[in-house]
Amino acid sequence: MTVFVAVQTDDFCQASEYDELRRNAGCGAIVTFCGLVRDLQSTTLSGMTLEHYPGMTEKALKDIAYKAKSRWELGAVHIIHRVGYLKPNAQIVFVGVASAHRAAAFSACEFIMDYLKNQAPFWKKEHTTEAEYWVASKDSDKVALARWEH
Amino acid sequence: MTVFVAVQTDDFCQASEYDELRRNAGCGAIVTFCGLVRDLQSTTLSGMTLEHYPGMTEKALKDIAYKAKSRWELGAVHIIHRVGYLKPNAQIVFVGVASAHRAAAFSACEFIMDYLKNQAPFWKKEHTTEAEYWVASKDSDKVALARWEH
Amino acid sequence: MIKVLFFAALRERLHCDQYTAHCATPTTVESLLLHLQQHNEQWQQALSGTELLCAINQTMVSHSAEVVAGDEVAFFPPVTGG
Amino acid sequence: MIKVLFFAALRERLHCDQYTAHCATPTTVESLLLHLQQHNEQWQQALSGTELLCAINQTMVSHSAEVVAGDEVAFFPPVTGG
Repeated sequence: MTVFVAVQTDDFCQASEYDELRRNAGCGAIVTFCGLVRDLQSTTLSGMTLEHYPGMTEKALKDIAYKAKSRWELGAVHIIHRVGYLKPNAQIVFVGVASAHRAAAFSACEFIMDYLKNQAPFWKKEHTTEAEYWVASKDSDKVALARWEH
Repeated sequence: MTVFVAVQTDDFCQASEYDELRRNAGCGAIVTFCGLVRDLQSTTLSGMTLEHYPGMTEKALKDIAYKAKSRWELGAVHIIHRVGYLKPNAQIVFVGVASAHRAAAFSACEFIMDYLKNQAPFWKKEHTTEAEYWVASKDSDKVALARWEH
Repeated sequence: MIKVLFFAALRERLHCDQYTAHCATPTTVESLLLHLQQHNEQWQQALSGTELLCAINQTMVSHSAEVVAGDEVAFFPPVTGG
Repeated sequence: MIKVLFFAALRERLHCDQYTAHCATPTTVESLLLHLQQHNEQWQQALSGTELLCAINQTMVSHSAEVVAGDEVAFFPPVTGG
């Protein structure tokens, strides 16, 4: 299985990742997830800073990819996560999975996002016109992770 | 919610669909599925013909999109299905979902594919170097659909 | 008058895309199938499969559904798109 | 000698990115935390939260994990990436 992991300040190109994933022979199902910076709580979000633990983030993302590989038959997994300052509408994260089976591709992609949300050392600080604050972790992310632990 | 449905002989551009889905304000999660022509059973697949029931296919895909909308909070759903003669590695189907919530985007995208596989009037005929045959429906697709019926 | 459509493997077995049925209406999908089966032995066999799906006016229905004059009724094997 | 790293909200509360702890080894994450809490009252408070996560040499561990000399030990709040 091909595993590609990147942690970067630069934007990524969803189309290039998809084109790479398409090249995996025998994989007729490709599922992608993209997360974007959105203003959900206020109407004043001016941006977001993504802090991370350099070195550990890459390691954590690779671990998660191989954990998915051990559960499903996968041809390729790509994970890209951006760090640094991001404006509203910017892309934050890409997860793409290629598999011979649609159910495996869907499950693995969601599994990777659920693990990433709970175990990869990234932290978001939101900036509004009035203040800046660290985003609180969500119980719903813990619940999402717990579904896979059986 | 934006619903876009197309049944066409022409290829589609995954990147354009993704860019459209990104434009939905408030939707920070985008999940896409692409299905490709693959040679899974033999090594002699020369191509595939997708037959459909014109008129009903568009209607069925729209029905499925609105069914997903009634279950999850979604910003946009795009479904494109190709018909006619397709070569190995060609794109067959695209399903893209934009939502404020990652779990909703994943569930809705998989739900749409499971319904499409069971209820949209498309039929595949595979062409190998020796013969041509209609693809048999899979029990696993019925099982996948049954999961949602509660 | 009922417009009847056939698709995919069924269309090939019957050597027919479209057929106009002149049977008494209202009727049911089941009765319409029995009517069509009388056409010849090949139709009799091809149209008696348990896996045959049916749509009336482009909406999937069960074989007990009612068919009225002017309806478009389609028969086809289990779908395999996606 | 243990290299200790702090991230995100914890880093800001401690006004410290990185700290070199000179405590007896081998030790445990729990004991290391007690050692660090002695630094001052602010550290005492910030490092006694129950939600504090820990990684040794870039792998997540529980607070009962062993720490040996030369380890890189990181403390941070629950992660919020993705």
